[in-house]
Parts: sequence; structure tokens; C-alpha cells
Amino acid sequence: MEPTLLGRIGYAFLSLFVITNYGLLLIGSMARISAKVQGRVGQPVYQPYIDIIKSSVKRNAISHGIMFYLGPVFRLAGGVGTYMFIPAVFGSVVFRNFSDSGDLLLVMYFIFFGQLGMALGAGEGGHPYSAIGVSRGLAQMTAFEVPFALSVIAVAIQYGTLDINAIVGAQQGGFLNWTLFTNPLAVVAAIIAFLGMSMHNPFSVVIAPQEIPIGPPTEYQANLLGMLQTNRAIFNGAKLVLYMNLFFGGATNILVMVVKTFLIYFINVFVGQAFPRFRTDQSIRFFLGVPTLIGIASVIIAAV
Amino acid sequence: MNELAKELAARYGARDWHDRRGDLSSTVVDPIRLHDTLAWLKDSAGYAHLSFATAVDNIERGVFTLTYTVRNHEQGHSLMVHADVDRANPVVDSIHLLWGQGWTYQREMKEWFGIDFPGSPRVDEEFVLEGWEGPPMMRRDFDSLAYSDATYEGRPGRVTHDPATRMQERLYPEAGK
Amino acid sequence: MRRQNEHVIPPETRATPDLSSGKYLVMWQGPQHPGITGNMSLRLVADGDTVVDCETHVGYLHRGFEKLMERRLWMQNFPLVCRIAVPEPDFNEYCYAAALEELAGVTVPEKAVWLRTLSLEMIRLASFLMWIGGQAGAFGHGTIAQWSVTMRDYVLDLFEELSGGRIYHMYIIPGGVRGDVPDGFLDHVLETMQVIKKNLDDIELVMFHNAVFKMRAVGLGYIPPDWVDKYGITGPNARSAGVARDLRKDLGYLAYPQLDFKLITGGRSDAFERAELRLAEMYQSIDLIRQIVARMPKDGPFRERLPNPLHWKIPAGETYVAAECTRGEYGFYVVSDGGDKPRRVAVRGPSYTHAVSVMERLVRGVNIADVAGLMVSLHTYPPEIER
Amino acid sequence: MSDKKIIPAPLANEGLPPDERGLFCDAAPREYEPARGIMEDFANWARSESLWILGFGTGCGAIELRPLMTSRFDMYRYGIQPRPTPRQSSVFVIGGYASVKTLKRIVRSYEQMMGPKFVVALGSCTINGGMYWDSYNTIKRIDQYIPVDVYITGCMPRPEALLAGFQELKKIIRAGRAEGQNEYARNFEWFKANQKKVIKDWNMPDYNW
Amino acid sequence: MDIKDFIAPFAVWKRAFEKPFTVKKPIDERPGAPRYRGFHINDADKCVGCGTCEAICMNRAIDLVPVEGRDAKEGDSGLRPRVDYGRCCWCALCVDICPSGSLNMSNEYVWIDSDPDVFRYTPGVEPKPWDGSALGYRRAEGYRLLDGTRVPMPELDHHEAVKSFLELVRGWSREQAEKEADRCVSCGLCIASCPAHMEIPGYIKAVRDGDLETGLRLLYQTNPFPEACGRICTHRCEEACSIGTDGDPVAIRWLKRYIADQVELADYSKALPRKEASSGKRVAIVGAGPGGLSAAYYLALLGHEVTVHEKDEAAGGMLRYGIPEYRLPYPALDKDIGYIESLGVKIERGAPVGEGRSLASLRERFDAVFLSTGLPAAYGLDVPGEKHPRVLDGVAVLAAATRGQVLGLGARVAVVGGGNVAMDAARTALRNGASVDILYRRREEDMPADPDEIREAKAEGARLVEKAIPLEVKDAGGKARFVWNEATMVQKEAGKRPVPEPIPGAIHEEIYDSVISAIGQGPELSYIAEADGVEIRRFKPVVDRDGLATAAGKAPVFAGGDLVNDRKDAISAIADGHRAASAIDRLLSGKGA
Repeated sequence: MEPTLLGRIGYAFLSLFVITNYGLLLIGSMARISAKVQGRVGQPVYQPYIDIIKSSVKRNAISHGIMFYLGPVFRLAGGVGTYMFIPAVFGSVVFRNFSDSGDLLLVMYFIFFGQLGMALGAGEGGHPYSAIGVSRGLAQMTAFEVPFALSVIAVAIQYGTLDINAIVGAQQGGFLNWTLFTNPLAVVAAIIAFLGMSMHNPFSVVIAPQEIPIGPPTEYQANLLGMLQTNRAIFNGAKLVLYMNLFFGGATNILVMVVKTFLIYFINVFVGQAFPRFRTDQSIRFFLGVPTLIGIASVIIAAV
Repeated sequence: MNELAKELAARYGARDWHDRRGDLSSTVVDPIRLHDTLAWLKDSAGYAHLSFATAVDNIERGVFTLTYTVRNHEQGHSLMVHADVDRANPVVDSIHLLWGQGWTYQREMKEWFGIDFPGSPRVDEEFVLEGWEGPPMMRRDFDSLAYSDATYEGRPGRVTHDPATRMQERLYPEAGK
Repeated sequence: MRRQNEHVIPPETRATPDLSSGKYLVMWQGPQHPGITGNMSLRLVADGDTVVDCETHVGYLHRGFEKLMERRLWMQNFPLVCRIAVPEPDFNEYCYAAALEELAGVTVPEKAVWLRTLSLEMIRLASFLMWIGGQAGAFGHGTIAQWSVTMRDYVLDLFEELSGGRIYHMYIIPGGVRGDVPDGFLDHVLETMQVIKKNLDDIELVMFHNAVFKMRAVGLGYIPPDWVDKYGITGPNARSAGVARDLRKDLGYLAYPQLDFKLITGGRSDAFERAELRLAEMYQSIDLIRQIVARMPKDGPFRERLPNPLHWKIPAGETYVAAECTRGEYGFYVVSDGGDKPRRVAVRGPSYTHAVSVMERLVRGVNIADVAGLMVSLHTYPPEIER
Repeated sequence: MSDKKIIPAPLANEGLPPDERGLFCDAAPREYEPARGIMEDFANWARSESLWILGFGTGCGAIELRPLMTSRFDMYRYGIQPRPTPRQSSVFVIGGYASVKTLKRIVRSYEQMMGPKFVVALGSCTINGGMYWDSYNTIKRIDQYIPVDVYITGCMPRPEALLAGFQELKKIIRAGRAEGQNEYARNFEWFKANQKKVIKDWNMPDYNW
Repeated sequence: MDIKDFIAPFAVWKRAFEKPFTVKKPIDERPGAPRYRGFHINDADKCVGCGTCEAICMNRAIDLVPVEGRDAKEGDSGLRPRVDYGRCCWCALCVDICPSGSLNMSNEYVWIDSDPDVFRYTPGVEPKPWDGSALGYRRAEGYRLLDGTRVPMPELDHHEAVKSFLELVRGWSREQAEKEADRCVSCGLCIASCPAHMEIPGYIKAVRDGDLETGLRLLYQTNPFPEACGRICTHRCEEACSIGTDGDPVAIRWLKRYIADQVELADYSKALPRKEASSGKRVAIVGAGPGGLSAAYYLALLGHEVTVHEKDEAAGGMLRYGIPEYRLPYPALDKDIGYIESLGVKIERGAPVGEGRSLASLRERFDAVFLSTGLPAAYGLDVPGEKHPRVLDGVAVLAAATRGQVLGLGARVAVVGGGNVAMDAARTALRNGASVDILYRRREEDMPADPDEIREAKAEGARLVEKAIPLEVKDAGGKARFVWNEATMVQKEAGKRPVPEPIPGAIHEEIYDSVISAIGQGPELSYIAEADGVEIRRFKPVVDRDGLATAAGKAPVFAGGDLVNDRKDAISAIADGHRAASAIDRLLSGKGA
């Protein structure tokens, strides 16, 4: 039974609510896992909630003009937008969101969109570290987009569609049908790009506190910061779901989604705890090197 | 080390050679010859390492005594070269071209004692202080406590008693009448 | 990866960028900045991502120690001096005590000599442990700091047991040390060394066999050997440039002449090798501590009786006492005019050259992202610059 | 939040060159009335459980923050974490003595923090000058310059004492007694006069915002 | 870079499977180390409020404050240290220096408050959770900043000493004196205990600084007998000395002697204040002992004309006739008296007041009179046979020795009594070749004599017979057979000192060539007529605080010294003399009493 448009909107809100909470808990639990590596106990899993509440109940906030406000708004829109066009659970009505044919293009666009919006807003902050962070962020994004885009192209070619639902559908019927096994090169390139996308070590130079006190969001505070934190949860969730759908066979129920996305996200932490961070030039050189070659190879494999 | 003493005496009129320790001696030169002495020590005598440079305010004699300690690592010997400059008009040749860190010491001495080193980089800039309006604070006639009491408020409520006075008040108040 | 022959030696003269051209970005790194060691600041002029000029600004921690010491009795200065370099108070205590002892003609008992040596080596290890966390952290590797600061804490526990203080030990008092070793202390030392060594092995594996760390640190901040004398560079920074100088060997103070250790030198002289060299010195410190524990005299006095501290007068004279701290030559220049207070005490901290002159020159041409890592690799502590 | 308070007159910003005055904000801080009842309690709970420390080692107190941030004492588990920018921090830890040069930055960073903001003063030096009581370059009482919520005495206070101090701060916040921001706004002129008395080269806006 | 550089970093994950480093409950689980320097604790009963902690504290963190329920008393200022934790740096120098060892540190280190004004308290007085903490910083055994051991005073070997009347105590060299003076912490607790309230920290500092003229001037401010007092003073100051609370007190007496010894008499006038212009008033002083001569010195200094009437042929009173030469050599005493005389004080020697030169006539001729006649009359043994010719009076024996008379004590001498006179008599007898028994009613620790004197008397060979109650002196062929009853000490009333009770039947006797009775002296008041208006109660003239006995009639009469005070030592007499001199001056110059 196909729900009405109103119903779809309601379901989308529910879906968004779930992914937000899941994203927050994911961040919380990953922080705890990182803490374990560092030999400590770590913050409570629910700490991100408190942080957001705290940020939202700040009594005053400063502004640097309208664009400054729009930064987090764009970013949040980017996060929500990304998620809204990905079917989180294959076959589920509730978690289908607004996915439709060609949604992969929209998603690719939205992934950029947030980052660009943020760049605009943060630039308004007037803080040199924001500016440096923005330029680093954009430069690095451009770099990791290359292998990422290549692997997405490979997937699109492989499945002959830009409909994520269709891509997931093509991977059903046993894990050997997953892109992971059908086009491993594309997955490798995408995963490496993913490390850059989620700004974990060694690609955390954008927000490196030791160099440019947390970069673009330097000037953001209060509810704007709360917005950014919320977005972080949604955006992470969206990217994870996208990766799961494109490369790991999607999910047929929410439990599978949780397990798969958790594991994908864990790759970040697994690598991030082991390495320091690259300089911007190094990370660009890195992305444009081996991962890009792998991406090209995956496209070629998919094409022939 | 006596040869060095003689050599320095002959070349730069160095005097008052003291062996403070087996590996530490001191000597005095005129401030006008300080730069040349140090340059010769650095380039020709193997005293290539400048440990530190500082000044002592000998207010009683009306001079600042500059101290440059250089070390000869090959011979394991340090030499403190002193020079007295007039307190009223303290100007000394800069050594920033001899040692790369020399200008920092000179900046410090300029700010802390008021000794000028013309030509030294950033020598007139503030070094550790900011907005300082008092006299150079390492001079002996600057009273830190008085300045602190006048500038920074302390926490009230402190009072102390002298034991002897207290005992006199309590035990033999009649004395000293 | 750059090779050694690719080292670019930063220009000696400062660049004079036209700031009004709009081509350059001026920014302050510090004092409120997580990437700065302690509380100081750098005014960086960047052209794109590259620093073209740097000015150091110090004095945020200036407390006027040298003035305060002229106001206090000789013994009253003993609690004061350790505050000059917070992470390594003991070198202050030792240099000050040794200078006084030399001027007053006091000989320190044998046991105190060994306990002082133990104390200095322990703090050397602790300081290096904190530094290694900072070095890894400056390149974004937070895990190392999480481990190593805890290891440092274990050393501080030992200090607490020995001296009653965690950060400011106030243990090396003029005349000797303040207390004998508590029961079982030497065993605790050995156990702790075991734990730290094990953890250092992990750090060595994770940090020094790390592709990203190598990419960041190799070739960064090359110090040519001829700078060593030119800039008064000492300690691991000089040894890494291949200049074999270690005051522990050169001056032979305390019990060092009786201990068996080798001078560690390098030659590549970049941030990576300086880190490696310091790691080797940490292992060496552990070894030295074990040697000291094994040779610690069992009995005997640990402190020479000095005159009443309220009236203690020290004969007129001057001296300069130096010791090899983790960063290099740490020294106290003490002048007495025969009174009960010092005439002048000047403190020579190695950061004075490393963090100001050397830093300002090395940072020219460096990527902004590397400034923090470069600064940490010189191992600087601002409080000893400004006192 | 209710905005019933009268908005104070603009500040003169006399420390700035005339042509730069327009570049900076001239608004004086104002008081914010707490929300009422359970809302404020809930907000205070969140504030107390998410203490973000400004990463500014103003003095030697910073050295004991290291163990606190790292695995041995692990302050993250109490919801405390360092934050590199004042805009996002809610707790300012004054690490002991403050030299005049640092005080200027302390004031500036403090004013840049978003309220409600809390100040924890470490060590004796913040209470009554500590061992630098006769120094020409360090202030004696930090409460003359910014409002302080909790004092932790010690030289240095051990990390445990710091943790205990943070627990105390949490209690105060939950009880709604940590109104340093409003106190600062209320006594702004007094604080500013004290600050300007010691910071001789006042070359920043009167309120850094 | 090789493949290991990509693989090895993942070894961080090893840690994830190990126990975290984190301390679970840091505040509860990690008390301070046993030596931790936490908050101060103070044993307020042991503390004497000397303020040495305050002096050493470089942070000025310590104040001395009055404490409720603790008033000043001798050797305790009643003040207690109050620590400001807005200043303290936990260096524990105060603990290391504390003379009494009362100040320590607990291992407690958490103190948090939002009120900055609470961080100060008086340890041991205001209760704190960490009071009585067993752990925490204590100074190491045998390690103090202060020296608890006195510089040894060179003394004649006892075998040598008994052979002659040479001075026993040799005095210090400059180095020794400065070393001893260095032990002083200048707390000033001693000043209150000195009857003359001498400026003790001041002159000790003068010794330290080598500025002996200042030292001498400080001595003469309150005491014109530094040579004498520097040798034989009862040094109550040393009992109050804060250093003595845990160690040997500073040898204040010897330092005083050192100053006086080092300055030549000829240089005295350079150091000491000059006489004021003559006031034209005349004062008569009866008795040239320490009390009388002190009064004379201060009166002369104030410009009055002073005449001292002395019954004996030499001035000095008990200092000369009661104290043997080996303790106070006559040249030293003569130096003190000589300086007083040099100010124009007239001493009429061999001029007793009484018949022919009555007190009334003095009051006629002078503007004021000061009586300082001391206690010249010895008490008898008060037992049957006390009039036996071989029963001698201790004071008389000492006076005879001073005069150089042949004593003829014989080979075996008993000295009855436990005071300083008894010890002096015994040691004089020893120096005359006798073997000496000292018999005392109570135990050694009850003896009123100076412990040093008892120790030295014993060291020189005197035998001490404790708890001996004299019963009778019998004649034994010209010698004396001394009979005593052994006693036992009985605590009769709680809080009072025990009383000797004779043990029935435990009678001992011994034959002696001489029995020297030294159980106390009384005054000689026959020269005071009833008409003089001096009230006498319990054998003492009654005086007010200034020493004024009567102002009625002609010239006012003051009295002081052993004659009126209970302490009966030279320094009290000197203090009386000084006080009376000030009062007389006020009276004479009309400044009001």
C-alpha cells in the first residue's frame, strides 16, 4: 500500500527522528570505544544529548550577520537533505524517505551542499582560523570527492541505475551479491574517501584543534552549535546509510542497518586511533594518488 | 687558563681574573671592548657557546655589571665576562650578530634594567611586560612590594601580632611606661 | 618523504611582507590556543598555507622571579625556584641548591647526591613522557598523550611518596635532600619503571613506526649543526644535530660520573629524529634510574646542617651552576653580596633560545599546520623564558 | 528567556583608535533572567553535565589539567571536556596566578564566552596572591576582575581536588547559584574599573563580544 | 617508510583489551601519600606561639592571632598561627622550622568553596576534618632547619676545677658565640620571662652581626650588670626559649657574657648613653648589691646625684660575698661596678645604715631613698645543737672565702640545704680540700638550686644525700655528729608537690668536721624605725608596683631587691632597681607617679 504524500512526510519525520537519535548514540558509543583504546573509561553514551541541550539553552549568542546564521542552517539542510533521499531500510515504508529514481545524484549534491553552506557561514565569522579551516575543508573535500565519485560512478555503471533503491535491490540475495564482493575496488576507494569525509584521523586537519582551534565552527556557539552537533549525527547517519546501501547490500530491517552502519563507522575509529593527521597538502596528495587510481580501476572494471 | 687571562689582558685589557671553580672563571673588561672581547673569544678562543647574558644592578657603585657567560665545550671551561656600564647612561654594543639569541637577552636587559643596545632587533619593544609604566623593574631601587600593594588589591582581614609585644601587653603592661 | 639533502635552511633575515597588500594573513597562535606549549604566543604572517614571518611574544607567565628572589632569604627562595619551570621543578631546585652550596662552601652527603640524581632522572623521564604526548598530539595523535601522561602520573606518584608533593616537590633543599627514601620506595620505583618501559615499547611501535607521523615529522624543522653554537642550542636539539654535548658528561655533576651511560647523538636533526632521540633518552633514563636504585647507599646522613635559615648569610661571590635538563642546559647564575638575600639570581632556561630565536627562524617557510608540531619538537617551556 | 531588562547605554571604547571604534561592538553586557521553575532546573542540569573547559592554560595550573584530561583521571566521564575556543566553552579554569599580560587575555576570553559561563579558580594565587603576593606583575585576587564560582586551594591542587571542584561547581549550577554572567553584567562598571586599573594599555573594546 | 609503518600503528588497539588506566573513584580511592603536604595541623598545646613559622614563610601566609582560652604566659605568647591558603604554597618550611615540632601537615588536600574569604584558619584551634591526621608531612627524623644542640661551653675539667677558684666557665670564642647566636629565632618569648625584660633578641642579633657595641647598649638599657648576669643569672629566659621546647634553649646568658667580655671597659663609654645634665637632686641608696647599684646607675644616668651606703668593705653585695669566685670572678664584677662608679655614683663602703646614720637622717639629707639591703641573715638549722661551734652559716662561709680568710672547714663537711648557696658552699668546701656531703630534705629534682650547679657539684665530688631531715647536732670531741632521719615522699594534696615524711626508725648519723647550714636567709630590718612609716609585713617592707614603700614624711622611701621580692635573684633585684629608679626620677622631676 502506497502511503499518501502526507503519510510519507510523517514517516520521513519519524525516520529522521530515529536516525538523529541513532547518530547521536553512535557518536557517543564510538567516543567510548576510542576511550577504551586510550586506556580510559570515556564519556557516557548519552553525552551528545546533554551537549546539544546545553548548547541550546545558552542564554546569549553572538551573530556575524545573516550568512553566519545560514551556515549551520545550510549544513543542517545538507545533512537532512542527504538523508531524506536515501532509503534507510530496504523495503520499509517508514524508512524509505523520499528516495526515488535518480536520488543518488541528489544525495551526491547534498553531501557537497552542507559543506559549502558551512563555508559561507563560517567565512562570515571573521575568524582567521575559520577561514583557514574552510579552505582546508573545501580543498580536502575536493580531493576525497574524486575517489568517492569514481566509486559511485562504478556502482552506477555496474547496476545501471542511479536509483539507490534499485542498487540495494540488486544486491539482495546473499552477501556475495554485495558490491563489496562484486566490485571490491570501488568499495576500497569509497571507504578511503569515507575516512576523509568523516574527518577522522588522519584526515582531521580541517578541525585540528592543535593548529586551528577546531576550524570552521570556531565562532559558532549556543543553538547554532547545537544545530551543528545535531547535523553531525544526521549527516553521519545519512552517509553511513548511503555506504551501506551502495556497497554493503543495504538493510532489510533496522537491526541489520544498525549493525552494518556501526561496523562501517567503526572503520573510521579503527584507523583514526592509530594515526596522526595529515597536512592538507598531504591528504590531497594522498587522495589523488592510490585511491583515485583504485577508483578509476573500479570504473574500468564495472564498465567492461 | 692563565694563558687565556694573559692573552685577554694583552688584547683587551681584561683584569680581575678569578677562578671560581675548576671549570668556571671570571674576568672584567671595559664595556667599550666587550663586543670585541666576546667576538675574539667566540671566533678564536673556542668559547663559542653563549650560556646566557644578564646584568646585575650594582647601585652602590652606580653601575650595571653585565655578565656574559661563554663556554668552551672542547676544553670544558666557562668564562664569565663582566663589564661595568654607567648606570646613568647605560649603552652597550649589541652582540646580536655574534650569537643568534643575543638580541633576546638584550631585549630583556633593555626592558628589565634599561640598558640600551643600539641596533639590536626589536630592542625597544616590550618583552615580557605589557603596558608597563614603572621604571625598569629589575633595578634595585624599584620596590616590588610597594608597587604590588599600590596596584593590586589584596584580600582584607589579615592581621598579625608580634609575640613579644603581645606578651608585654598581657603580662607586663606597665613596662616601657 | 623529503630526504636530508632536500633540507631548506630558512633565511636568516626576517621577511618584510607588505601587510597592506592583502596577500598575507596575520594570525596569532596563542596564548589561548591548544596548539601552543604553555602560555605564549606566535604572531604568524602566512602566505597561503606557508608562514613567511613569525614573531614570538612571551611574558604571559612572567612573575618576576628574579626580582622576588632578591627580596627573600636564601632559604625562602627554595620553595620559589621550583615554580620557574613547572614540568621540571627539580632542575631548578638542584641548580639553586648547588649554587648556594658552592658559594657557602657546603659539601653534600653521599646519600643526598644519589637521591638528587634519582630525583633528577625521574623528573627527566616524567617530563619526556609529557613531551611525547604533546608531540604526538601536535600532529593529531591523541592516543599517545592519553597513555604517556598517565605514565608520567605514575612517576609523579613516586615523587609524592618520596617528597610529599606531586608537581612541586621541593625535595632538593640546599644542604641535601629533605627526606630519606620511605620503606619500599625503591621497589616501587623499579615496578613503575617496568610498567613505563612496557608502555614505552607500545608507544615506540605505534608512534615511531607510523607512516603518517613520519610524513609529518621527517624533514620538519631541520637544524644545521652550525646553528648549535650560533644560537646556543643545547640538549637533544643539539645532539640531534650531531653535536655531542651533554652536561651530565661534560660537567660530571652529582653521581653521573659513576653511572654507566652513553651519549646519544643523531645527525638528521629533524623533528622525527629529535623525537627518536628523546625516546632513546627515556629508555636511558629508565636504565639510569635502575642503576641509581641499585647503587643507592643504604644509610648515612642525607642532609648537611646549615645555619639558621632566618639569618643565613652567604659569603660574597658569584657562580653559575648548570645541569642537563630534558631540553638542554639549565643554569642558575647566583650573585651574593654577603647578605642574607641573593644579590641577583638569573635563570638560564634552554627554551630561551629554542622557543624564541631558533623557533622564529625555523618557522619561516613552514606550513601553518606544522607550527605546533615544530614548536613541540623543540621542546620548549615558556615559563623559563620569562621567569 | 525574558528580555525585560533595560539595555545599558553603549560603551565609549576609548581604548580603541577612533577610526576602529566602528568596527567593534559597543554594547555593554546585560543581565539575563533565568527561566522559571522546572525549565531552568532542566537547563541547569544540562549545563552542569556538559562542562566545556576553555583550553587556555593561564598559569601553572594548566599542568594538572593534563592528567585530568587523560586516561588516569578521565574527566570526560563526568561530562567535562576541553574546548579550544571561548565561544563554545562554558567553564573558564584560571590556572593560578595571572600576570597582567595574561589577565588582559583572560578578560577578553571570558567576555567572549557565551553565558551562562562559569569560572573555576585554581590554587592559592587566585585567592590572595599566593606566593607571588609581592610580585609587580601578578594580580592577587581574580574575583576583582571576573566573577568566580568555585575556588580550589592548593599549590598545585591535585587532579582529584580539581575533580572535586568540578563536582562542587555542578552542585552550584544545579542549585541555580552560578550566576556569574549576570553578576558581571550587574557590576560591569566596577569590574571594568578594576581591570583598567591594572591593564594600563587598554587597546581593546570595553566589552569583547 | 615500509609496510610496517602502516600496520604497526594498529597496535594501539591492543590497549582496548586491557584494563583502563582510569582510577574509578579518584577522590575516595587516592588519599595523599603518607608524606603528602596537605593542610596544616597544629598541636595547640605544644605550640608556644613563637611565630617562627611566620618568619620563615616567604608567602606571608601565616598570621599570629590571639586564641580564645589561651592567654599569654611565660614561654607562651598565647598566639597561634593562622594560615591563609590564599597564600600558602605548601612548601612546609614552617613544619621544618617549627621549634616545638607542634606544626605538621595532614595528607588532606581537598578544600573547595565558592567564598574566597574562608580559606584561612587556625590549625589546632578551629576544628577541621583533617585534625589529628596520622598521615601527612612530618619533618624527617633528625632533620630540622634549626639546631637543637647548644654550642658546647668550654669548661674546666672537674678534676682541675676543684683544685682552685679559677673560673669554671671559660667563655666563648667569637665563632662559637656567633654560632650559638645563630640558633636564636628572635621570637622574643624570653623577654617576658626576664624580670628585667631585657631586649634579648636584639643583643643576640648584635652578637650575630658582630656589632657588640650595639649589644652592650641593649644590655645596659635594662641591666647594668652584664658581666655578673652573664655568669650567674638564673636565666629564666632560657626556660621560656622557644628553641628549648624541643632541644637545648639558646644560651642567652653566655651570649650576654660574651658581649660584656668582649668590650673593654674603656670602650664602654663609646657604646653607652651619656649622662643627662645634672638635675640637682640627690638620692641615697642603702646597699650596694645589684638592686642598689642598678638603681644608682639609672638614676645617675638621669642626672641625679647618687650616694650608695654599703656596710661591707666592698660593693657588690651577694654578687661578691655570696657567689664564689669560680663562678663570678671579682674582676668581672669590678668591671660592672667600675662602670657604674665611672658615672659619678658615690659608694660609701663600710658605712652601714643604722645607728648613727639612720634612715631618718638619710631622708633628711637626700631627696629620695632606695633600700636594697637584701637578705643577709642566715636561718638556723632549727634543731637541737644548732649552736654547736662546728655548725657554720653558709653565707658567712662564702663571705669569708671572698675575703680570703682561712676557712678551716676540716676534712669532712656536711652542707645542709638544696639551694644555690648550699651548692656554692659545698663546692667552696671541695676547693678547700674537704670531702662533702650535701643533705637535703627532699629529692634532687626538688632542689631549688640551678640544675647546672647541682650537676657540677656532684661532678666535682660532692655526695648528695636526699630525703634527709636533720634531727640533731651532737658534739663528738670537737667535731659535730649530725643526726638525720631518712624520709619518704608523700603526696598529701593532689596538685601540690609531695612532702617528705620521716620514716620511723630510719635514723642515720655521721661525724663531720663542719656542718654548713644553708637553708635560707632572712632580712635585716633593724635599721627601719617605726617612725619611718615603712609598713612591714611578713618580714618585708610593703611596696607598690614601683617599689615605693612610703611617700609620707620627708624624702620618699623605695625598696627593692631580695628585701621585697619573692624571686630572690640578682636579675630581679636589678629589675627592681631599674623600676625604682624610673619611679624616683618621675617623682623628683615632677612628672607624676
